[in-house]
Amino acid sequence: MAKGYSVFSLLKHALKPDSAWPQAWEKPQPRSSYDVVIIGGGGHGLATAYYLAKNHGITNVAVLERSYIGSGNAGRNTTIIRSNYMIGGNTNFFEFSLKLWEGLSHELNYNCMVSHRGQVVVAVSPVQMDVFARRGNIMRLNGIDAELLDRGETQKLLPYLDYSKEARFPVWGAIHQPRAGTARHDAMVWGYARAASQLGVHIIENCEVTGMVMDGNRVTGVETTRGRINAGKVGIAVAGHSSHVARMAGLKLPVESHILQAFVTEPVKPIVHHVVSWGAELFYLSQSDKGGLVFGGHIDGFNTYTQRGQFFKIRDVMECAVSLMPFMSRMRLLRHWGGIQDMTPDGSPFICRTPVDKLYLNGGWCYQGFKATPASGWTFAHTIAHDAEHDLNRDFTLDRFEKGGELDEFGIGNWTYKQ
Amino acid sequence: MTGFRRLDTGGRIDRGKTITFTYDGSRAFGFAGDTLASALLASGRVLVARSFKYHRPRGFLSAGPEEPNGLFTVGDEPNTPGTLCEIHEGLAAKSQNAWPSPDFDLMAINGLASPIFGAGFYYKTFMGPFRKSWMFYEPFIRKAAGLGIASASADKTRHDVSHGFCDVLVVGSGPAGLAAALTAGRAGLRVVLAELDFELGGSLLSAGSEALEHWRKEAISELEALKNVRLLTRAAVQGLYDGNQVVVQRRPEPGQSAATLEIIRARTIIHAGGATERPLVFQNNDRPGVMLASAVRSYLHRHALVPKSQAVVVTNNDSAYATAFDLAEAGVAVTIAELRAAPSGDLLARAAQLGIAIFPNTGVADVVGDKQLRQVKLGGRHSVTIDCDVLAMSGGWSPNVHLTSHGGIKPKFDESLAAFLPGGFAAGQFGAGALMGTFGLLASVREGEAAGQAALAFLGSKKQVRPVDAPGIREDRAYAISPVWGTAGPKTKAFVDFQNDVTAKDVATAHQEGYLSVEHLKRYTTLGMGTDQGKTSNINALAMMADLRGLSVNETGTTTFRPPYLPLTVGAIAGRSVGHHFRPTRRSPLHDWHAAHGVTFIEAGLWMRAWYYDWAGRTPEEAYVREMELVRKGVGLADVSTLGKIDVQGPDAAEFLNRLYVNGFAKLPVGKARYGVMLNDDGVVLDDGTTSRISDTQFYMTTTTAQAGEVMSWLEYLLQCHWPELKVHVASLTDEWGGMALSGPKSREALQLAFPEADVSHDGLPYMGVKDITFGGTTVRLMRLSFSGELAYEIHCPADFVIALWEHVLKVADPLGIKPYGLEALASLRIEKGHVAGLELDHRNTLDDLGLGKMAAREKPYIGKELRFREKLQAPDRWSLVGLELMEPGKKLRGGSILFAAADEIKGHGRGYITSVTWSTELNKFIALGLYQGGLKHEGEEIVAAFPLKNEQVKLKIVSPHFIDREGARLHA
Amino acid sequence: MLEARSALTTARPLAGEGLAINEAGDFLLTQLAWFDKSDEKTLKDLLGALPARVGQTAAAEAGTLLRTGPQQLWLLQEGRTAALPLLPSSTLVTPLSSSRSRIAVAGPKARDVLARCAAIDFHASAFKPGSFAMTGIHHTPALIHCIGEDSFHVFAMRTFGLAVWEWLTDAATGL
Amino acid sequence: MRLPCPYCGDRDVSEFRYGGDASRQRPAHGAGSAKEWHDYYFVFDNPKGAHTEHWQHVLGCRQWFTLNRDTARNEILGGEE
Repeated sequence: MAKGYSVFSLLKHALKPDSAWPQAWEKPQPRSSYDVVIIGGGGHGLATAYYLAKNHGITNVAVLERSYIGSGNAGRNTTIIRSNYMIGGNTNFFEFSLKLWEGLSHELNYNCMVSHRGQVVVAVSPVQMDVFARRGNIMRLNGIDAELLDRGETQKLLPYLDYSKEARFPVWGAIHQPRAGTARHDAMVWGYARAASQLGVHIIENCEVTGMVMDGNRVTGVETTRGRINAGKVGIAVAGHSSHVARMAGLKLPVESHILQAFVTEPVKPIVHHVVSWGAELFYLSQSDKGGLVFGGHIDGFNTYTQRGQFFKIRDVMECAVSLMPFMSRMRLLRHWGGIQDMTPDGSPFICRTPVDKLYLNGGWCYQGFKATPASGWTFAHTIAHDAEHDLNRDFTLDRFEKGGELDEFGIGNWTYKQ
Repeated sequence: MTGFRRLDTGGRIDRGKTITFTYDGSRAFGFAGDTLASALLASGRVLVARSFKYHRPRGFLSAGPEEPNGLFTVGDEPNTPGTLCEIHEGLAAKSQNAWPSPDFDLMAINGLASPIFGAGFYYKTFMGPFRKSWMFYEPFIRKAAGLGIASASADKTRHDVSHGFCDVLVVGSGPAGLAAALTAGRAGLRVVLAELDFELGGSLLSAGSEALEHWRKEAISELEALKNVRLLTRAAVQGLYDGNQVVVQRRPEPGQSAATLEIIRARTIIHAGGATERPLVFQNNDRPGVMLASAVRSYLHRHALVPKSQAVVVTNNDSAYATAFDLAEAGVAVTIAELRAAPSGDLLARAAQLGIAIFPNTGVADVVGDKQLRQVKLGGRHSVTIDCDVLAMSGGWSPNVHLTSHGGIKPKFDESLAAFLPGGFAAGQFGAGALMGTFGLLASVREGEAAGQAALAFLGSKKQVRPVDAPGIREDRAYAISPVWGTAGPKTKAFVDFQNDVTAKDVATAHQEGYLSVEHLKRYTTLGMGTDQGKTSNINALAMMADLRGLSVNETGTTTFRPPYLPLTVGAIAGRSVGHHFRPTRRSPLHDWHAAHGVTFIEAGLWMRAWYYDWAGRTPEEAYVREMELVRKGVGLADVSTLGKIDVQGPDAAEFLNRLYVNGFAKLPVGKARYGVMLNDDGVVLDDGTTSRISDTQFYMTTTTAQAGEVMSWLEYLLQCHWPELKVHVASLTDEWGGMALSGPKSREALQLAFPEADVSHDGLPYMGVKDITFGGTTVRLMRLSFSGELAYEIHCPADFVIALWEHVLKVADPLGIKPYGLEALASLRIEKGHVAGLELDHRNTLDDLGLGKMAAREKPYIGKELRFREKLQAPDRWSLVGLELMEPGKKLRGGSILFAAADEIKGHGRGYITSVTWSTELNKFIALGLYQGGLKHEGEEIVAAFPLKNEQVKLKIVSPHFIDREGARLHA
Repeated sequence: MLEARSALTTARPLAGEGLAINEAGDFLLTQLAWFDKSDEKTLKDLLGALPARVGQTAAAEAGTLLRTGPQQLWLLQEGRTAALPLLPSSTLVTPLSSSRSRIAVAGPKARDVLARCAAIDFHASAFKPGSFAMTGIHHTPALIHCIGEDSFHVFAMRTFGLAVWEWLTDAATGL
Repeated sequence: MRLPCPYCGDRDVSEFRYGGDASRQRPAHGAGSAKEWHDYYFVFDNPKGAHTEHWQHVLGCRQWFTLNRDTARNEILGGEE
């Protein structure tokens, strides 16, 4: 039966009810060794494996996932994609990622529902309008779409915000990136898994890495709950558990794990047609295609590996929701959950070699792991294949702090819980 | 129309109080004690909604919070379950997701295309033919999705949040909950009993037994008499959080709107939240009239509603026999389809007594009736078709382990009970009753009492407590179950999740396509993602997946249970912290004066600051120029009370400041102030401000307004965590002292007029001099500091007297033309002088970037010294502070512009950017501060500022940031 | 003499059924701090009393002493004319009279109103006259002092005084 | 979550400010190489388990204190002054 996904293949299967669709991705037993082992079956790990096979012809690759693929942050985020970055090392990386997102459904033959509905970040003071102007100008100077909106234009685009005298932080205007938007997170994970599997990559679920096999300062394999697996090269892509896994190779990282909570309401008819973010406090919201309003805010602010947050922070986010969009007050929350964010002192990630030979690190994603997934996979695959950073991720190195090369995107200062 | 009819007697309703409401615009009636569900059923209406995806006709499945189908828009709130909505005069309920009406819904055609619309269909299509084709399909899909319609208008409902504390919180008021509350209450502990329903009693309310009703009334009246016990009805325990903290949503009385959320910290918690009945999965099990057996029993005993004449009960466990018996006793012809060989105990004999026919090893093969159940086709050992008005089904019971799982303790599957039980409890938490798989009433009472005793022991209460007397029933009926996880094979129309239209076939599809984990199953099929969050669907579906994978249900595990237990409005959680009250407003002690004298305020962080004054102009642009001219030529007065102010006292105060600031403070003479910059440990600028020495062991430190809180905690952190050997105390004075800046060539004259007795001459109060005087009965601190670059002073005094002092200065200096000036002018004056402020101190810039490298002491160690010299922080091409003059008069100079060398191509990241812009009254042109690659090495060069957002480019010249009075003559006048 | 002005000049007192919220503005507040145990002993001898633990108060001839930290206390004097008592040279003195707005919340509903404003156990058995709690009201630091069976003084930060007043009176409308 | 302030007793976590990993050895003032300050300031154990950390009761008595907490379960393992 048809392996490719399309409306025609759908019709063929509908007409023959008992015809079976093939497995989306194979479930092989792990081999004893691979050229490359990727630890972590989230979006970044699977994308890396796909681009290793697609761009570099390296297909003797295994992705080891301790639970089910997409069980970490890939399955627990607010699905926003954007490329409004201002700092040298970040701008082109995130724009390259957004470009990959644009063609991803075609690339993977899997509908990732990439919705370019636009993101609007609302400014609450004249000073903030200047800060947004600098960001917008840098975007335009790098061929990225951006426009500055005054209060009137913002109200036309987002009529449901609070423009009344009651508003504690009045709307002064906004910066708008029309190409930004949302994508279906699970579809991206399953899409990359299916495409990588079709190219020969082994995706091994329920296989937790418990230790590194070392030969002097070189990694030669990993110990797992399903036995030892040797590897020519090992890539770490476990986000919130970066410190936990890196420690197995004797490495300490500039990373602290924090809880970032996300929320979804009951499904209602379309009411919010953009991704809306706020300048008064970190708050962002969009409406999923099923009708639920998906939103989130700042991290809880202390180290934790629990995927559950504190109620005072939930209240903060709800207060932001209602104060920015008064109609949200009557929306019923169905569910709130948390992802473990690998926060870094300057808010920017690591895609780089490590002091341990043949061991590579992809982590430090703070809030922006989801939108970075395609470019992260692309550049991490390049870094592993060539044992050298790609031009796009040359600034994302572990030693940047020693050299004073922080990439402080938001100018908040160097405490991980202030990011 | 078959379905239900109201009995003449019985039920927990007040037949004397008829209530009228409207349903889809037409008038409808019920009694006090009816829910929207029971009132609609009483009026013969069984079809009340259309399903989410296939728009199939649907009726009520349950009588409680687990209801997946009967959702209504009540007032302007969509998705309100009819089973929880108590009717009241004036209630306006509307059906949802059907057009023109549930009875006749045009969208029902979706059902025809269901073979295509199976699980995950939208992942396989809507991708072509172009890269961005999804943007064409998406609007249609979004319009079809969503249940209710949400109004975009502001919600005026008043919500409030309160904080509660107690010794013992009991969740649920069934037999176990009441027994636990009695035990703890009798010991005099502070008890809170939270019940979701509008009546206490849980399963007792539909037990239909005088003896149990007597026991329930006795227990409740004793609890009501105990002052240390709080009984909360309409109280849903929505979430369990770390530290034995729960969130309880108190629904309002019917007809009222104000709801409160109570955050309760309980020293111990007794979970007695009961269990929810599971449906069975068979072809067309979603037809209106097919309901949970316990729901049918509840409608009978609570609302005096019975099936018109005939009912069929299909079950795989003993509990549904109670429903069959009660219906028979109420005159309904009952048939039982028993999926097992036989029930246990005396149930067969009792059924025979009541003339109930039983078909063993038999289930439901199909249901006849499109918009409403008319017949049931039984299959298995017996194949027979039976006319009936209601089909009551029971697939067993699932304990409500949501709350006990919120804390990260996964539930465990008990094979014999075919149910997930709590996987354990955090310290100080206990469980009792149906939640623990104890389905007998007597056993629940005993277990509830034992849990109460355990809580007393945990709290160390030595009180002897009277035992709870048992209810007057002989003994519990047995509960046995042999789960048959759905008799349907991969037939298309056997529903697992009623609300999201997920069928048994979808579970099979997910398995076949490799979406094996329960989380993949849920996300691929949208199982359990509706407003009921899978309360009646998750266990059936994952048990089916376990069968298909050949694993035990325990190995398969459950999806993660997440708060809230029931859908909870965002407004209920936000409470009163919205709109004007979103964040507290911080006001200067001079606020009231400004408000009365033609000021326009502007938000600055939490502060409300005086932005500009009417005397100077109607707009900020117009006003700040005049205010600047006033200060440059005459004398102006500005409110600087928002500055961070810190009292630093102790024998080691000088050493402490020496460690903080890059420049030396140890030898600062008493009566002098010094401008200081402090770095973070990483060598980047943290904050700046002037610090004055008041005595040998006391300093008066000021910080920027924005960083005051940050710096205060930083000082306390260093002293208490790392340098306890330093004898220093710090105390915030930001609220204690108010302050004003008296600036301009005539400022000394004005100061002399204000304080005739004080020597404020050039020598009496030299540049950076500080002098405390007594004036008008209070201390006044005169400081010769200048932020504007003019001859200027700051006058600080205790906040109580700052308005009086401000008015005094304005009055005596009136002949000199003194007027107030605001934040905009304050900022412009400091730009002309080249002083850095908030926009330049943004944690990316080093001392050298800001042209302050010379301030740093060579030998003396200071915080950040070691990391300040990191390679890239000392690179020659770093972006550092420059002054900029606009070379093209008439053009606009904008903050946020990107700077390029004249020869550069205008693209990429440029060589810097503009931080602050102002019109310069002195130079009669627009000027700005900015950061530029290589900084003042390029002084005199012409460069370009690009603002592509408005397609603008202007020519600028790089100059020293000290635009005016570079030698500081005015300061030292 | 310069006229003193409160941050709550524009605040309207609330006189509801079972609840009264008014400004109790006439007081003098001074923070006294020390370094080691001997300093503390000397201060205690001079004042005649000194609360042993943080959160406790003590009556002294000079006024009410509230122990606000391991090495510091508040001297609270009613009225505006009282003078500072004789103090040891080792005691650090920081006048704070202008730094707080004092709001009186009294009546049978006082504890319910406060329960809507701070995450503190205001049950009669847990918060008795003579004790105080330093906590947060509407994201701002506040000291709540129980001075009678159902009578409290809330010391709000002066610059947040009106905001805390509005927050308290708004909470009262719900009851 | 409730934190045990050594002076005010158990209070909601919302009354506190986090000060990060307290097991890191801060070099003495004026001492320590750039490498030692880098390792102190930028690199973390970030354990999944027992973690010693600084907290300040910023809305209350403003005292900083050290706390042991299990980061895998948010369980307070005991505090110290």
